[in-house]
Parts: sequence; structure tokens; C-alpha cells
Amino acid sequence: MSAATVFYIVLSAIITNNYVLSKFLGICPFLGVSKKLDSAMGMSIAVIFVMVIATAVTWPIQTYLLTPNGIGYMQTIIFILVIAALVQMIEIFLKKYIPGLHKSLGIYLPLITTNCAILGVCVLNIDNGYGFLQSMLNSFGSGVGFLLAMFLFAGVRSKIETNDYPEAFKGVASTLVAASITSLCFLGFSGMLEKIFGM
Amino acid sequence: MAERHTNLIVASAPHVVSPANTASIMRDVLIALIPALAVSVYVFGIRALMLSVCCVVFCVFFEWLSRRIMKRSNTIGDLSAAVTGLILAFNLPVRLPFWMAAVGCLIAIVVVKQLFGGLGQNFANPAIVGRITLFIGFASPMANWTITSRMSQAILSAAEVDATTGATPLALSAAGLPVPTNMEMFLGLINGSMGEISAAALLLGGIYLIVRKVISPAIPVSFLATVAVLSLVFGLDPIFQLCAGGVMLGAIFMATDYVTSPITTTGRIIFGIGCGVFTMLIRVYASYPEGVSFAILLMNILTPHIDRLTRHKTFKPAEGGASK
Amino acid sequence: MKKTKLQILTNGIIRENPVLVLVLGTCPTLAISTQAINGLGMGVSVLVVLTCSNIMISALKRIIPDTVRIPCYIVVIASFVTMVQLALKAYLPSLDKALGVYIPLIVVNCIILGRAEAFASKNSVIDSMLDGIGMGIGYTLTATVMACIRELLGSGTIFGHTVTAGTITPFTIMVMAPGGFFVFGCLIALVNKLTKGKAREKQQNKCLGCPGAAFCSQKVEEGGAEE
Amino acid sequence: MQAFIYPVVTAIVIALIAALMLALAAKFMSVPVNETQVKIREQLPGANCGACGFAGCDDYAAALAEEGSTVKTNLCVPGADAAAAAIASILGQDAMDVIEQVANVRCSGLCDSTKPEMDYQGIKTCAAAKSMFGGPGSCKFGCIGFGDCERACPYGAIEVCNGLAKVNREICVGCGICAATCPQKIIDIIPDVKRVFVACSSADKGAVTNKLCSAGCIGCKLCEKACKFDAIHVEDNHAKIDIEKCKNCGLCAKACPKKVIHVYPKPNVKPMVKVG
Amino acid sequence: MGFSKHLNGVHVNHSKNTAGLPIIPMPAPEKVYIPMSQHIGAPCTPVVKVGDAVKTGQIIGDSDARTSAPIHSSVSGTVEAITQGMTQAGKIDTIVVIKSDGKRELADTVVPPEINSFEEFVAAVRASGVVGLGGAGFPMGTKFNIKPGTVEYLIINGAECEPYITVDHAAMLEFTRDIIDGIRATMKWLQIPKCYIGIEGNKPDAIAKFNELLKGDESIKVHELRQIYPQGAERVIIYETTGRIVSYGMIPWNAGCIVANVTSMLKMSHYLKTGLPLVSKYITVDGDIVVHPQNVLVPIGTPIADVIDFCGGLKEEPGKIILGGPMMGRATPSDEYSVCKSNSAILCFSKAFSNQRKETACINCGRCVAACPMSLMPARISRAFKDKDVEALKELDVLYCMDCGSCAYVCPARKPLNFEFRQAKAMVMEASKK
Repeated sequence: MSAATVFYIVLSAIITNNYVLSKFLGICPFLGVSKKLDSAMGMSIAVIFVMVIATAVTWPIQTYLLTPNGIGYMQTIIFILVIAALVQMIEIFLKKYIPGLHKSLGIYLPLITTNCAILGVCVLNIDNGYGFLQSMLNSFGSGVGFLLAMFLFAGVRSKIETNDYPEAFKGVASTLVAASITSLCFLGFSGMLEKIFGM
Repeated sequence: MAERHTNLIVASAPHVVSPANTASIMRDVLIALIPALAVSVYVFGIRALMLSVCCVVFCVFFEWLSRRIMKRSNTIGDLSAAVTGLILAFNLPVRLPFWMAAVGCLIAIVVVKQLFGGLGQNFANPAIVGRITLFIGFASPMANWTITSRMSQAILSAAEVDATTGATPLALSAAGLPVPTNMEMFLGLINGSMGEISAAALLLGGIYLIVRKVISPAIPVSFLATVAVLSLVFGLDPIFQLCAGGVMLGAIFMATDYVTSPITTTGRIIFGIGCGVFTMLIRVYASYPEGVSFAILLMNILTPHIDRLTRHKTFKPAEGGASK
Repeated sequence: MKKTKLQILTNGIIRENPVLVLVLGTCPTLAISTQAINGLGMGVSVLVVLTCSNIMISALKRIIPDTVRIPCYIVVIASFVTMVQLALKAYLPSLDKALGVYIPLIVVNCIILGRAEAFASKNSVIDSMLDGIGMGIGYTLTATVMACIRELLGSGTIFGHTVTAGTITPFTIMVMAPGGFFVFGCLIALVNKLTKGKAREKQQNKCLGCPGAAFCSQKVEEGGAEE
Repeated sequence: MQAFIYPVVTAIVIALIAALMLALAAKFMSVPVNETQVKIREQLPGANCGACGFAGCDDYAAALAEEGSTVKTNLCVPGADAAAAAIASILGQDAMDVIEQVANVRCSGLCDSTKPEMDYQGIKTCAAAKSMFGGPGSCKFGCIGFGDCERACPYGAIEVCNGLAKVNREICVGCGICAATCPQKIIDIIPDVKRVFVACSSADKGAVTNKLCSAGCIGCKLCEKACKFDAIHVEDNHAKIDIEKCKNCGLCAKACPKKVIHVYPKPNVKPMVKVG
Repeated sequence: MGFSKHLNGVHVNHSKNTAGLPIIPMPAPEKVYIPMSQHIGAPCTPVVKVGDAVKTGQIIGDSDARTSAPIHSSVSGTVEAITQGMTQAGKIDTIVVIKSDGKRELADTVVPPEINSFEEFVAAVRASGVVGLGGAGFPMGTKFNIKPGTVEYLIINGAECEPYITVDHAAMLEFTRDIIDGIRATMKWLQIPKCYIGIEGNKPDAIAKFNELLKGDESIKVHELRQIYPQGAERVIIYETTGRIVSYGMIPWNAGCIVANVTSMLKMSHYLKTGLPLVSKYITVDGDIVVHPQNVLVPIGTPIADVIDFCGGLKEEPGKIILGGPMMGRATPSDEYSVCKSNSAILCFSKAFSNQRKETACINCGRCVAACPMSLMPARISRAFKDKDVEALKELDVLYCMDCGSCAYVCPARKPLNFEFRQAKAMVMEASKK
């Protein structure tokens, strides 16, 4: 795999195919945990972490266990089981051995189980027919893309959080409109990576 | 005892204020936009004026209407809606149907500004979002450029060769066709969005604003300088890149929007550089020929972070200095 | 106060609409609501999964040990999702293609897990079924309405039938990501308006906006995040 | 047959592995948490009003959980008896009643009973206005009326009408945030059972008060004479009621020529006289 | 931050209409109302009783506290009343009302003090009743009561950066010699090696006069300050003259400096020479509706209305009457208040002039950020104040705000920024107390 492919996969997952702003995966934490920069970053780092580990576990299961035995359709059940157990494990592990990290990331971990971005990235890796390394890169890129979206949006929200919204738009509604404007600027980059890397 | 004066006004100091207020600032911006409007009317004809008036009227109307619906004070007097309308008009091709322009005004004023609480509370520049939404939403009408006899020979001849190429200089350049001379570019004898064609007129307005201390030169200068430097890096003609497309309009009038740009000079320089870098990246690599508005929008979104990182250091002794 | 059967059924349509009031299941709603048919398809899929899993979980609630209930719920839900997925593949391949990855993602759709935890694990089978149907209809309606709006504005069609296309230039941004967020925001604002802000209190007061609301043991507030 | 066995076996095996690992992890890596505290915290209303004397609900819960018997269980005023009982049962103690408190504004100067002294054009908050010659009103002791208390109240129980803050005793839980916020310090927190109050705090001499405000206590001492329990006295040029001695008889209110002594109806009876 | 960098500020229209006009003494009014707290620190207790006869310069109020200054009768006459009332400082205070006999006879105690030691010098300064006359009102006697030799710089504040006010300018021209004598006495007894006289560049005649009289004296230097508000603020003038930084929680002494207003120095010098304490004050009376704007020497305690009458009265009903300069002075609710030690101007403005503040939304223009001499972020502080975010306020260093009003002056949205910050500071203090 050439360096260009590596960059292409990672960057396209970050920018042009941003999970949050163009694929609508992981919207819940995007709206819920982006109020403060610290928690947004904590959540994103936890997501990157879990995404990569989940891919590292689910990809071999699919490739070596499910597909050869003709039970590819068990994907959903097995993946979600594995991810749920994995998240739980990570939480217990961090709590015991790296309490500092657990303190900053721990509270986000239970939320991650049902973060559709995690299951989404695992499933999409298989659907796109990525190899193991490609899957890992894609997962990492997707995680960083999530982080980027969270970072941008946390800034926006810090600026608009205490605005005097019209009555009906207070709360989630205005946050969604802000997300709409934020996602607009990602459209400007379409086609950029293909041109740079000649894909 | 003398005549008593009671029940006087009690307010906090200072009791004198500087002459500039929001409305006067906005008025200055409107004045600074006049030269560019004049050039576009000269090049495109009377419809340029009609479209501008239409945008201004719609923006002011939507501002009035939304404030009314929200039962809030009327703010059309601060002229900010008029400025948004005129700048948005400058971003549109002259043949755009009026109803599409009205949609742009609706998005700019209602969605981007009033939904977030009105002037000063929006995080993205209304005119930019209006433009981008129209640009993506109505892709073909927004790229429906008009050729008039007052334009550069290069554009006229390109149009003759290929009827579909009612294209902007940037599109010509992308297609490898001959482009107008730098002087023609600078004066604005080209096609494109109606207000952005004439770099000369926009610069004139920019100088007026800087002289009147309405805008600080930090953003325009860093933005334009970055575009120029990156053009050289990419092996392009810097003058052409500066005069083509919306760089001048963006750098002078849209990136300098107070509400959506950083508050400190350092922040503004970073903002300008960011705008320049993203503009050139999109121009060179992305599938859209023009990236000014996307670049400014992205920097608008980054502004809270820039503001956070470029805070002034309070005037106090260094750590460990004498304190009580 | 015990709710009547009818109340349980209608609860999910407006008053506790899972998407617009409880702000659950936002991801698939946003993603698939580009065409009315997709919205309807997604809605019905969710309806089926939700109803079946509610019935199943309610029926099994005495057997499932409390400590591992969440994994058990997930397995139950995942099984039904897989069934729906296989059914779609077999009978409606075009819809399956359009919905793509969002079908398996129904597993992590918080509406289903949320209802399992909040309702089915505490109520009778019949009530749970009604709740599932009600919530499912609420979801389907929302997804379909949203998709109709986006399709109409963005492509000038509804369910693929030409309505305005050809007469008015479609505003294509509506079928893109920003349009999704925007229409969603406006619908929520509309519900806020209709319920005179009661919906907003629900959106804000509990951690319903987050996927872990159903089983989040540590309240996120402690870490500074809210909603 | 294989079509059934493979998926079932795979699912079971993976589920078993996951369960086993989790069980082992939970066993070997567990970290204890104080569950009592969590339980108590759930019973508290989360207003973080500080009426209990602790820095917010979390703090109070922690104190209860850790120090047990030394911290009283009935300190949560907003949560009232229900919270107290719940906390007591969690801690295995006898339930104690919460002494219900209510806020009371010691001023009756409406916009039409007193005049402004200046044309105040500053920030419209009481604290800011007070810093400018003691507020725009000519009486420097009364309610300023910009509603700092109204904005501070987490329950929406206090409202400024016609230039005077009014407490809705039905909603008020006596958390005391308004009293702490009021820059004039004219809001008292008192037991809900007390229903007779002097609604004036002016320390100006009677004659001055009389000139400035038609609803001010002029210190005439008629109430002192009317009171049979020695519960009301004029101090600082206005009448004050000794809560301990007051028997809610309302004789002082009848005697008051300026009608600044208010009698509230008994709780759970529809209010007859609105505050102020 | 290097010394070469200047602090920010704003260009304010100077409006020095009364510049060059002489100081006209005002006759004693019918009655004077002298508040017992005209300085920072402990209020004085009256030492006279109702009915007592008093003479000009006689002590009528004193306190034992370290930070305090005695208060003297500004007229001769009889004490008519001792009451409680609102003073122009916006606080309720004891006020001694003296009915003047119109003669202004001097008290017997008015004799030049004999000074042979540092202690006697400090006692004399205290007895003079002089406080920081620029507006701060910090007692001079307390300010000078330090260990001799611990101060490197004496800074004389003659910036007079407030618009309209010209009394310091007039005093510097008229009493240059007296001011220099006061400075020399202070430098001698406090063992201060170096003195800067900071004068804003818009007063070249005053600078020239000082330079002429100080020729050959290397220890006292005139420092021409830039013409930008607020050069006269204590922290600013210290930085501009010596490059030292004094900020919140510090007094100038921490940085080896002592700052004194030029008029304070003059009044102290007069006391050392004649024994006449601070009984009258130079006041600029100006504003768009004053008939004869001029500089007046006003007995302390004179009601504002009398001073205005002395200047020919007003052309129309006033909208605002301001005590002090327009940037930091206080608007009074009525003209019934009396002149006190720290006043230096009475400005009367028409209603049209006063009603110029209509607040609109902040547009984030950054003018306040560029104006703040303390390099704070006023726009963000204002936002944090609106959100009642005490943590953010603290983090944004709102406590370092010195209330100069530069931000509010330049704000195109007409937000009362510095007033908000005063509230914000109170909020932060309150929170840190808990």
C-alpha cells in the first residue's frame, strides 16, 4: 500500500466523508457532548480509541470466522456483542490501571457502546471490502474526523450557547441549525482529495 | 438658595462617547460598497442595480418580519440587514432570478442571523452562508454567467468558440483557455458574480473603510498576502489570483465582518492567513472553482477557537513578581 | 397514574415523539430522509424491530438477570434487526441498498434500547407491544414527513412522483447534509411551538439526547457535559 | 442442520467468551464506589440552591453518606418532607419533618406609592442600581424593583409587579437564594407558619418616610400598643416582629395606620389578600 | 512586555474649554454641608457640636484610624446641624452643616507647622487634611507614612487626561514654584532619589514652565505623556514614566513608587508654608449649558447649585450634572449635593447631550479590546457577565479592570461596559469570599 493510499484513506475519512457531518453517524454525542471543549475532546479521544480497537477485533472475526462459515449475516449480532463487551472491558481496565485516564474518558465510555459511529465504521469496513490495514486506517481516520467535527462544533457552541434564541428554537433546534451551517463548509472540500492523490 | 435641579439623569461614566455607533459603521460599509456597485452596473447593465435593490429590500424586510414575529425590538435601523443584502447581491450572478435571491436573503437573515438571536450572535457570516447555500442548492443558475460587450476580449472570444463557456476567468484558467489581461482583471471588465469583478473598486472601498477606521487592515492584508504567496508557491500568477473570483470582496467585506471574525489583531492575522490558505487549496484542488466563501465560512467556525487562543495578556507583572 | 391502552399507543406520536421530543435515533433519521420512500422504509423497519423486541423483552423480563440485561436486550434487538435486514435483502433489494449501513445500525438506535429499558422491562406484553407500535408510528411519521419535505424541496418530487420539478428549480442542498440538519431543527422547533415549550423541557432536563440515556450509570453531568 | 448450528454456536461461544472476560475483569479489577451517596443524590431535587448549607446537592449527599448521623436529614428545603423521608430511609434513620420556610419581602412601596429620585439610565439590575446613589427610588431602603430576585429564583416563585417583588407563597420553598441576592437585604426567610409581617424596612425618620412613600412604616408605635404578646417593636424607625413571640393574631395589622403590616391567610386556604 | 511598548488607550476629544482661564475664588456660601467621609478609609467623627462657633481651618471631624484624614471647616460660622444624609459619593454619611457668617475668619490653629523629622512631616501631611485630589481620595498622610528610603520614584500626576478639566493645568501654571517646593520637601523627608512629573503633551506651557524652574535639578524630571486617555490613571502613569508594573492587589509602593496628584502636592505645600489645611478646592465648571464656564476656588461643602449660580447659572434645564470628569465622574441625581475634597469639576450637560446612550447588540468589533489599557478583553468579559459565569470572569482577569471607561467610550453598541465590570468584580469578590 502506497503512502498516497494511506493518506487518501485517512484524509477522506476525516474531511470529505466525515462521519458526523456527511454520513450522520454519531450525531447523538455530537449534539450532546459538544457543549464544552474539554468533554468534546474527551469523548472524541475515547471514540478514536474504541473505534480502532473495535475494528481490530471485528475485522478478523468477520473475515476468519463468519464469512468462511457462511454466516456473514450474523455480523450485526456478533459485532454489537463484541463492541459492548469491549467497551465494558476497556472501562474496567482503565478504572483499575489508569485511573487518571478513566477519570477523563471513563464517563464517555458507556455512551460509546451505542454510538452508531463505532458499529458503523466496523460494518462499513467490511462493506467496502477493506483489508485489515485499510480498515484500521479508515477507523482511525473516522475517529479523527469525529474529533475534528467535535472540535469545530464545540467552538461554535461555546460562542452561541447563551444567545437569546427565539422561544421555539431554544435548545436542540438551534443546535441542529448550527450543525447545518457547520456541515455546509465541509462541502467545499469535495473532490479535493481525489485531485491531490489522483484517485 | 439657587434654583434646584432634581431628577437628573444618573448613568454610569463615561458620560461622553465616541461618535461611531453601529449604524454609522454599517453606513460606512454601504458607502464603501458603492464603487463596486457602480462598476457592476457599468459592466452588467441596469439589472445589477435591480438585483442589488431586490436583495437589500428582501433582507431588510426579512429582518423586520422576523423581529416582528419574535416580538422583539425593530433593528432595521442599524443597517446591518442592508449591508448583508448588498454583499449577498454582490455574490450573485447578475441573471439570477429574483426569487432565488430572495431565498438567499431568507437564509442569510432569518436562518443564519435571527434564529441565533440577531445581530452579534450569529457565528457565521450571513451573506457567506446565503451565497454557499444558493451556490450548492441552485448550482446551475448560480453558474449562469452573463457576457456583455463591455467585457474583456478573452472572455468574448472564449464565448464565441464555445457557447457554454460563459465562464469566469477562474474557469477559463482551469480549462486552459486564454484569460483576460491583469489590467482588465483589476478594473473588472470580466464576468463573475456581480460585485466581485472589479478589484479596483473593491480596493477603493477597502481603503475608505480603513481610513475611517471601520475595519483594521489585519484581515484583508493577511488574506490577500497569503493568496499571493500561495499562488507563487503553486506556480500561478498572483495578480490574476488576487483579482479573480471573490478574493477581494471576501477579504475586504466578508472576512472582516466583526461578528464572525476574531477580536484581537493576532487572531485576525491568523484568520486572514487561514482564509487565504483554504481559498487556494480549494481553488487548486477541490472540484469547485472558487473557494473564498467556503474558506471564510470555515474560518468563521474556527473563530471561537482562534479567539480562545489569542487572548490578550493582561497587564500585570510576570509570575512571581511583586504582589501583595 | 396508569395510562390507558390508547394513551400508550398515541403517546409516541406527538407528546413523546421519539425523534422530535426525546431526540433519539437522530442519526438514521438524518441520513435516510433524503427520499420519502427511504424514510417510510426505515420507519417501518424500526417499527417492526421495536414492536418485536418490546414484546420479546417484556415476555422475557422475568428470566433476564438484572445485571446483564443490557447485553441481553442488545442481542434480542440485533436478532430482529438481522431478520429485517435479511427480509429487505430478499424482497426489497433496492430499498436495502438505499438504506445500506443504516439497517444494521438500527441495533444502536437509541429509541429501541431506550424503550426496552424504560418501558418493556417494566410493563406487560400487550402494553409493550402497543408502546412499540406507537413509538414506531411516531418514528415512521417523523422520518417520512422529514423525508417528504427534503425530497420536495431538494428534488421537487415526493415518493419519486414529480411535484414541482421542472416548474421550480429544486433546491438541491435540502437533500444534502446541511438540509437534513436544518429541516430536523425546524421540525423540532415546530414541535416546541406546538407543545408550548414542554417538549423542550424534556429535551433538556433529562439526558435523553444522549445514546446512553437508557443505561448510563454515571451521569454525564459530572463530567461537565449536559443534555 | 449446519445452517442452524453454526450461527447459534458462534453466537454462544462469542457471548460466553465476552461474558467470561467481563466477569473476570469485574472480579479482579473492581473499584468500590459509595452507593449510598449516589442513592441519596438521586433523592435530592438538584436545584443546587444551597439552602441545606452545603455547596450544592452533591455536597450534601456526600456529607450525608460519609458522616451519617451527624448531618441532619431534613435540611433539603426544596425537596421537603418527601426528600427527607427518602434520605432517612436510605440511611436507616427516623424521618424528620422539614421546617417549611418561605421568603418574605419587607417593602410595600409600589410604583405609585413612592417616587423615583433620578432618571436612572444604567444597567437594569438592582445591584447595579444600588451602586448609583442607593437606587433610583427616593426611599433608599425599599425594593428597587429591577428583579434580581426574580432572575435568581430557580422556582419562579418571586416576581416584580409594579416595582415591587412579590413572593408566591404557594411555589416558594424558602431556599433563600433571593434573600442572598437582594442587594437591599429586604427579603427574609421565615417559617411558613408565621403569617404576620411588617412590609417596610425604612430606617428614615417617620416624617421623612411619610414624605417619600405612602406605604412606609412611620414608626408611630400603634402596633406596639395593639400587640398583646410584646411581639412587635419599633427599631430603626420601623416596626419589627419577634417571630418567636408572634401568635399570628393580626391585631397589629388592624392598628397600623399605613397598612404596612400584612396578614397572610392560613396555608391551604385560598389567598384572600395578595402580597403587597 | 517591554518598556518600549505603550499601554492602549483612547483618543478622547479634549474639550478643554476653560484652559488658560484664571482660578477665581468663590465667596463663602450661606451654608456648607461637609460630609465626614471624603476619603478612602475610616470616616471621621464630628468633634464639634450643634451650636458651636467654628472658624475656617478648624478641625471639625477626625478619626484615630491609620487610614483617614481630618476634616476642617471651610468657613467661619456656627454649626447648625449634624445629620445623616446621602452624599455625592452615593453613600449615607454624617454631614456637618455650618452656617457661614460670611467673614471666613481663620482659626488660631492656622500657623505653619514646624518640621524637623520624618515623623513630624508625616504628621503635618496628615493634619493638612490632603487626600488624593485627583479623584481617588486616598489620604496623603497615610500614603507617605512609609519607611523613609524605601521608595525610588515620586511620581507627580499632572496628566489631567479627563476632558473638560483644566484646574490642574491652571494650578501648575499659577503655583509652579509651590508645587516644586512640596516635591522637594517630600523627597527630602521620604528620602526619595528621583521624581517624575508626568504632564500630558497637550499642556506645553506647563511643561515649559516646570522645565525652566527645574533647570539644573537632575533629580526631578518632567515627563511628557502621550495625549491619550487614560494617562493619568495611577497604573498607567507609573508604567509610562518608570516602566514598572503595578496591577490589581498591589499599591504603587510595591513597585517602589509613590504617586501624588499635582494639586494634592500643591495643597500640601501650601499647608507646610502657611498652615492652612485643605478647606477649598479648585473646580472646573463647564458643560454645554453653563453660562460662564470657568475655574473656581470653592470652599469644601458648598452645594453644587451655589457653584453653578456663581458661574452664571445654566442656560436650560440640565440633563446631567457630573461631579468629576466625563470619563470617570459621577452623575448626580440632583444639585443638592455638596462639593467635597476629591472633586475637580462640575460639568452640566443639556438633556440632548446626556441622552446619547442607546444600547444595541455587541457586534464584536474589537474596539474595546484595542482600547483597554490593561489589555483585558472587555467584549468577552461582558459576555461572561451576561452569562453570570464567575469562573470565566475570574479567568478573564476582570479584577484588573481599573474602571477607566475607555471600553465604554469606544463601544459603538453603547454598552455600559465598565459599569458591568464593576458589577462583575463584585460578583467575583463575593464568590471568592465563599
